Amino acid sequence: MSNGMTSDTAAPSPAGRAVALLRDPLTLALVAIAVMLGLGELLSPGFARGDQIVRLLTVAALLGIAAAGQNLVILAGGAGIDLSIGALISFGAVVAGNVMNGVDAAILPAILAAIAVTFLFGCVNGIGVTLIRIPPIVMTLGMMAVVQGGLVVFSQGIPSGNAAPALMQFINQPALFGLPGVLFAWLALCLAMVILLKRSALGFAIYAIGANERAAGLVGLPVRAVRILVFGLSGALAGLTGVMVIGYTGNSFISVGDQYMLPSIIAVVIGGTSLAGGSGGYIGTVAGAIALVLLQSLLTTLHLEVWGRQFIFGATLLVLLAMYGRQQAPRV
Amino acid sequence: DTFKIGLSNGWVGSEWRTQMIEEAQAAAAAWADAGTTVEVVVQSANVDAQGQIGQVRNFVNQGVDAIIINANSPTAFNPIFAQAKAKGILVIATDAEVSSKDAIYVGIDHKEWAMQSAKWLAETLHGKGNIVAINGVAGHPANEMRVAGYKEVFADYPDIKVLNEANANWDQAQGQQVMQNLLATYPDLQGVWVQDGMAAGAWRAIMAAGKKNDIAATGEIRKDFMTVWNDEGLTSGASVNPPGVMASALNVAVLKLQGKEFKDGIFGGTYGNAIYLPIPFVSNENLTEKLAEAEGKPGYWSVTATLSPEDASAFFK
Amino acid sequence: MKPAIEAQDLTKTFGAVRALTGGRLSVARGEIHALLGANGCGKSTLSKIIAGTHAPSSGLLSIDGQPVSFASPRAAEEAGVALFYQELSLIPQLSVEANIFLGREPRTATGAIDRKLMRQKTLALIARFGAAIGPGLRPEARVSELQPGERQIVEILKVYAKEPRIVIMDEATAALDSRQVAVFFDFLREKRAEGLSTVFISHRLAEVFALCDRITVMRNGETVAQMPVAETTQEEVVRMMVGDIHRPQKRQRTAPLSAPLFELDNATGDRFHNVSLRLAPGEILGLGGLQGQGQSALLRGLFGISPLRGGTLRLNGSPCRLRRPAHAMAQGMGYVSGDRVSDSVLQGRSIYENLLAALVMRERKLWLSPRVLAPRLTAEAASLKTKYARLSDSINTLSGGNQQKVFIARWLATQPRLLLLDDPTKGIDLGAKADLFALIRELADQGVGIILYASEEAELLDNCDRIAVFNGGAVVTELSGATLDSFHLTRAAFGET
Amino acid sequence: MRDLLTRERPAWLLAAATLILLIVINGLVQPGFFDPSVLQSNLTTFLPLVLVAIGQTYVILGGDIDLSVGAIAALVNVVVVSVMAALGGGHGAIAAGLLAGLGTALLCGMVNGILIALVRLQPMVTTFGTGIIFSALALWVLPQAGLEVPEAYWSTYGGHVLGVPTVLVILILATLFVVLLARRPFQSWLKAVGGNRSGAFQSGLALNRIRIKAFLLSAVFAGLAALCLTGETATGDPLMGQSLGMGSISAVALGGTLLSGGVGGAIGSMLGALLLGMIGNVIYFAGLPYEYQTLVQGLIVLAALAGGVVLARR
Ligand SMILES: Nc1ncnc2c1ncn2[C@@H]1O[C@H](COP(=O)(O)OP(=O)(O)OP(=O)(O)O)[C@@H](O)[C@H]1O
Ligand SMILES: Nc1ncnc2c1ncn2[C@@H]1O[C@H](COP(=O)(O)OP(=O)(O)OP(=O)(O)O)[C@@H](O)[C@H]1O
Ligand SMILES: [Mg+2]
Ligand SMILES: [Mg+2]
Repeated sequence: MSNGMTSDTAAPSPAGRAVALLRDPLTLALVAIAVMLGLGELLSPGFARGDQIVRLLTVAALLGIAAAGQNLVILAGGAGIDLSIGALISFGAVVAGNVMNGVDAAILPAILAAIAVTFLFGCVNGIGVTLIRIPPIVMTLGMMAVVQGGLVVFSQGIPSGNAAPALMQFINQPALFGLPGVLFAWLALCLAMVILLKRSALGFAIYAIGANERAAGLVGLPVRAVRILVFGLSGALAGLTGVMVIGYTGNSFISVGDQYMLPSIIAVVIGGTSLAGGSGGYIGTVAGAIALVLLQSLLTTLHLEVWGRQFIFGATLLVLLAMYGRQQAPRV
Repeated sequence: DTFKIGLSNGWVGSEWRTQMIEEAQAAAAAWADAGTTVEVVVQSANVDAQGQIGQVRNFVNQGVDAIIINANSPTAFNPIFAQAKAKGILVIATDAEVSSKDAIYVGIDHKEWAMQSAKWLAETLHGKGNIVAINGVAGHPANEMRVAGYKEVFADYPDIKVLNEANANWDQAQGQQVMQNLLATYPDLQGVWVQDGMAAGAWRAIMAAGKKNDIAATGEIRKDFMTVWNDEGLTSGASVNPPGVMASALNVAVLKLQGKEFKDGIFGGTYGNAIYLPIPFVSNENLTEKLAEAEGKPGYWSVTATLSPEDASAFFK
Repeated sequence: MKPAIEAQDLTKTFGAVRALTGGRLSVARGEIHALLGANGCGKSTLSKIIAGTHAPSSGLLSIDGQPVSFASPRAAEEAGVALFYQELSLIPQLSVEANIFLGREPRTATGAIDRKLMRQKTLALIARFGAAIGPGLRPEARVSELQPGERQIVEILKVYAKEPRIVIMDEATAALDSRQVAVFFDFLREKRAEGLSTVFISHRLAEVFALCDRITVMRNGETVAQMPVAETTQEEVVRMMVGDIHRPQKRQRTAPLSAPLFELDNATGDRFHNVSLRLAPGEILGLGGLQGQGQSALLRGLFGISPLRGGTLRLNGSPCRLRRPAHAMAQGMGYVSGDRVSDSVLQGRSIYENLLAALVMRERKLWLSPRVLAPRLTAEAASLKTKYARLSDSINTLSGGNQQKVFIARWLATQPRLLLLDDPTKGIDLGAKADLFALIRELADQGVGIILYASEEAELLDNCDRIAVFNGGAVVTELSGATLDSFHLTRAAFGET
Repeated sequence: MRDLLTRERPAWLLAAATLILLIVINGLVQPGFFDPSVLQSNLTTFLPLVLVAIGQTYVILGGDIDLSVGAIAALVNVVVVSVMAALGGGHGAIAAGLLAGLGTALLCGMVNGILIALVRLQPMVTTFGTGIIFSALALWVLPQAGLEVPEAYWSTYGGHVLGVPTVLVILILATLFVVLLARRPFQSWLKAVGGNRSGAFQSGLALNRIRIKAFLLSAVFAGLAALCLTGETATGDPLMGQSLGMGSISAVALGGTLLSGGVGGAIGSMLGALLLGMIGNVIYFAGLPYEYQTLVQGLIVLAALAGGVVLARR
């Protein structure tokens, strides 16, 4: 894709630090979130109410879990991107729905089954990208078609099965402090992602490979294995998202995951992870996911023509991108 | 006699479509009892209008006797249908109306479909209250006809206020999300007019907000939704767009291929080429009866209705 | 006569980094002018300002007496200025000829590229370098398929294809062998005779004194002196550049009589064949010869990057097969490449991470705690006198030389028993080089085995116990003791034994 | 042409070879495949993707990507149809409609190019964003499918020019354009910009102008595809062309162009687009049950890509 790098010259002076903070994607995303909440409350009172925010966070959690995998793939560079996430979410949802079929006791097996299958699909993506060297965008696009087709074959077009009551409760009903369980799960995932990326050897390898694949190989890092694993993890997280989605909607349908494909990329990018790989993190993606969901719901509640909503959505994306996602100028 | 009929479907995202194709295949097989072999070939994939034109071209090039299509666009097929007709191929659209004068439409009137449920909602609310509407894909013909339908009805009820209209693209999860947002912004809501494919999601949001007894909303004709509807005692009503429309179209097609002539003046609709099928309605009154019909069927099963060959022959001379 | 280049107090800041604080340069018409200084003193930055690639933060620049402010490299080119880029400006995917004429393609009447003319012109340019150019450098060859030395030559040809009046050669000889350097210098002298002005940047002082008319010395972003070559000495210049340095004495050492650490028999690989070598602990073995005779390929083969195809390798007496770098690392090997941009730098990551890289697999750490690791890494970086502000700063804030120190320190942290050095001082200044070789000797004295390939002859002669000289992918002879001198090395390099 | 014959041969040839194989198979399974009318009808189906893939190639060669081509096609389609309808449908109206359509495409390409080259936004996300905006504008111009195109327009498109099928004429002209452009320095410059952006800048190339031109080309070809779609469907539809974005990227990759930029050419992309179309055909005529159609199509595309990459590496 692009070989541009965001320039992040460290600035030791306090003034420089203030500038750096203002340019920090996370800060920007948080500011954008605050602005949208304020705007929403102003335009349609009730928008920023506590329980509404909790519901928005629930929706954001689904996107955020899916985007975690996307985040890893993008960080690992090599033009990494996973377009099969949407289809894998659908697949995970259908598999989970079939396995649990409304029975609480079968939730764990359903999760395991969904994750295992999607992990394998993800690994196939990784193998295609590393061993056969198909560009990720094409490999995962092809995988998307294969998974969608496989889903039609697997379910004969009629995905049966539905969510177990406990799972639906986990997603939709308050569990602790008025927050549904899924938010705690997301929090746990955030912690896991941050630890993985900041402290673990795998995280180090992901950044190193994203920054310079060749150099990473020369210091002995298992480049291919890591890349395959990262695609596998992306698949598994998509499968997990699928389980959550079926808990959210109650039953699965073939296209249930489609709406997550491009938003998962956008959440990562407006969260400050460079599509060139090697720089960024998950906290920004969390903020990006929240900002995106917030924007969508803000637009829903505005009394506008459809085209107007779409127009504002696209324009806001570009503005968010322009605020910090600019690439380096050739001449400095 | 042996007839070869092509079935074209441009979207595989819902069970309703699958049921539609399966019922059509079953109807074709049933003709064997009457001594007529009906061979069907199916093309079903996620394609845009242009991709679906490709499907039709393949049928034309292959030389089928008739094409039955659930078209992705009302107008984009005019030239290719003209070509098909020129080659003596019978073209019948179903589920989504097409403007071509070279095709006929056998299916429900989507405007009427929307008007029925809108009327039900208005009357359930005694002609008074705040409502919101949740629609499918903006710009999609079926969606636009439905929107026109409910607008016309609500215009007759001055005390019914449509506070907002949103699109959730015929996706349950989006329907649920949109409903959540609308519930948050409009605390004083009495009614929701929502299309099928999203209504179950919207109802889930309504139930999660603890408002299932305060709000009346349109529903779905899927068995699993009707079960919830019944168990939770919801106030709902649903116009039925039966998946059997394609089977009905197929039965009409076979009769036509057998050489029968349509009666005069049976075509109507916006484009003057439509045979509208009756639109059943599910409400709290007949819900138990419909659930009984669904006994033994899987959860995704939709209330259906098919025009039998005997019923269909009423359209012919 | 107006000077060809007159730069007055040019400054340049990148964000908070002050790369250039007082760049002054005055180059007369028809002279070869050396621009010298330690790593990171601002030579490349000054050059890029003159060539329109960077916009100066302040200062004045005149070309041929005319004040100019170039908006782009194109504008500088139109004023007759061309720059040889230290990191090269070639497009790997394009052919040699397309690169040389990029943006200035000869056209036919219809506006299409005149391929015939372009081919002719390219062949004429290549002919100028004649015998020094290998057969791989054909007009239609892709640059990505060329050897580093060949690429450097293409960049040189590209500069002259612009028919410039003023050229700046930013370390143009870094990857050239002695024969290529000789041809290149003849060429530069010829151009001088034609009235061309050349700015010559190099870390090889001998070259400078052999070639240049005047010298400008920079230090910490500032120009500190300018004088004719005839009026100064190498020692004086070095002192102006980096202050007093400790010049390494020639290594005096008798090979220890312990069991060999490393035994290689009949190794065959991508670009070498039947290579047999021995190395005892504490020994420094040099790989000599002209550029591109298989030395680097052998090192890459030994480290498992492009594994050996035949032959046997024994480490400490036990045979091993190294199929990838991780295997070699498990045997206590380390590998430092001279090509830092493509082989070493983790772009945009911190200095800390860049230092840490090799340790992760060497010690098979799953959990990386900065509190434990940072002090270790800081110590390694300090042993090479690496200059940086904070470990958390991006590696991109360091100059090339300091970056290279980081990449060497990265391997020192793994405490290797056998260190493979592939032209490790490419682009490193004299001070750093001295530090580095002092350290290498120290390691050797501690019993580490070292195999060193260096494109600069003196580096090998000063530091190695033995030198295996390569020609055409095979070892022609091994020099040691009395034969370890420039005469024998040069003779062997050309295949005579 | 020499470029094509030397280095790009493997990937390029594979697309061609696979295409020939599919044509042979199709000829076997589909009676009458080689009838001129059937060929013309197939070409009509494939042509829009072929055109979009040509434009996409230039953007990708330059190291960028354009996801907005589908939305551009939709917007051009509704603008063309609306203008023709508003002006009454005569020959003047047709000409005005075509001009308005191409003007719209140029504007869209300009917006993309400026945002990406001058404002320096990330191309993939930017064109996704502008794509949403172009779709919104298409919905604004024509909220739902409808309006008719003058018969002269679509019957010409579906018919013949000087005895040659119009679609074939368009294909030949497009090929001619591609071949001529490949001989000019512009294509080398694009490859340089995509292969090593800072090197290209240091070599004195005007990066911004070159990248913007690539986006203009991409948009114009999307616009031409829209004109074909308009001829094929004789109507306006704001939801048209949604599959063109991803389809064109697949076609470019199948045709042997590196998605990272710098290597490749538009002839390969044209073959790739034809290949994608033929795969759909063969699957249908091979009589596969419909449940398997999507799956098998995906598998064949993946296999073709994998094969192309493996061959190209030799
Ligand atoms: N793009 C940049 N961003 C930030 N700092 C830079 C940049 N380019 C150069 N620098 C810094 O500017 C200073 C001067 O660098 P420059 O490349 O001019 O040194 P040099 O004299 O050419 O060194 P060398 O001999 O290693 O090539 C260094 O400290 C370097 O880190
Ligand atoms: N692609 C090739 N095919 C065949 N012979 C080659 C090729 N590239 C180089 N050679 C030849 O092989 C011999 C060894 O060269 P090689 O470049 O491997 O040495 P090196 O020092 O290992 O390389 P480098 O300088 O790239 O690090 C040379 O005579 C060279 O001309
Ligand atoms: Mg330099
Ligand atoms: Mg070498």
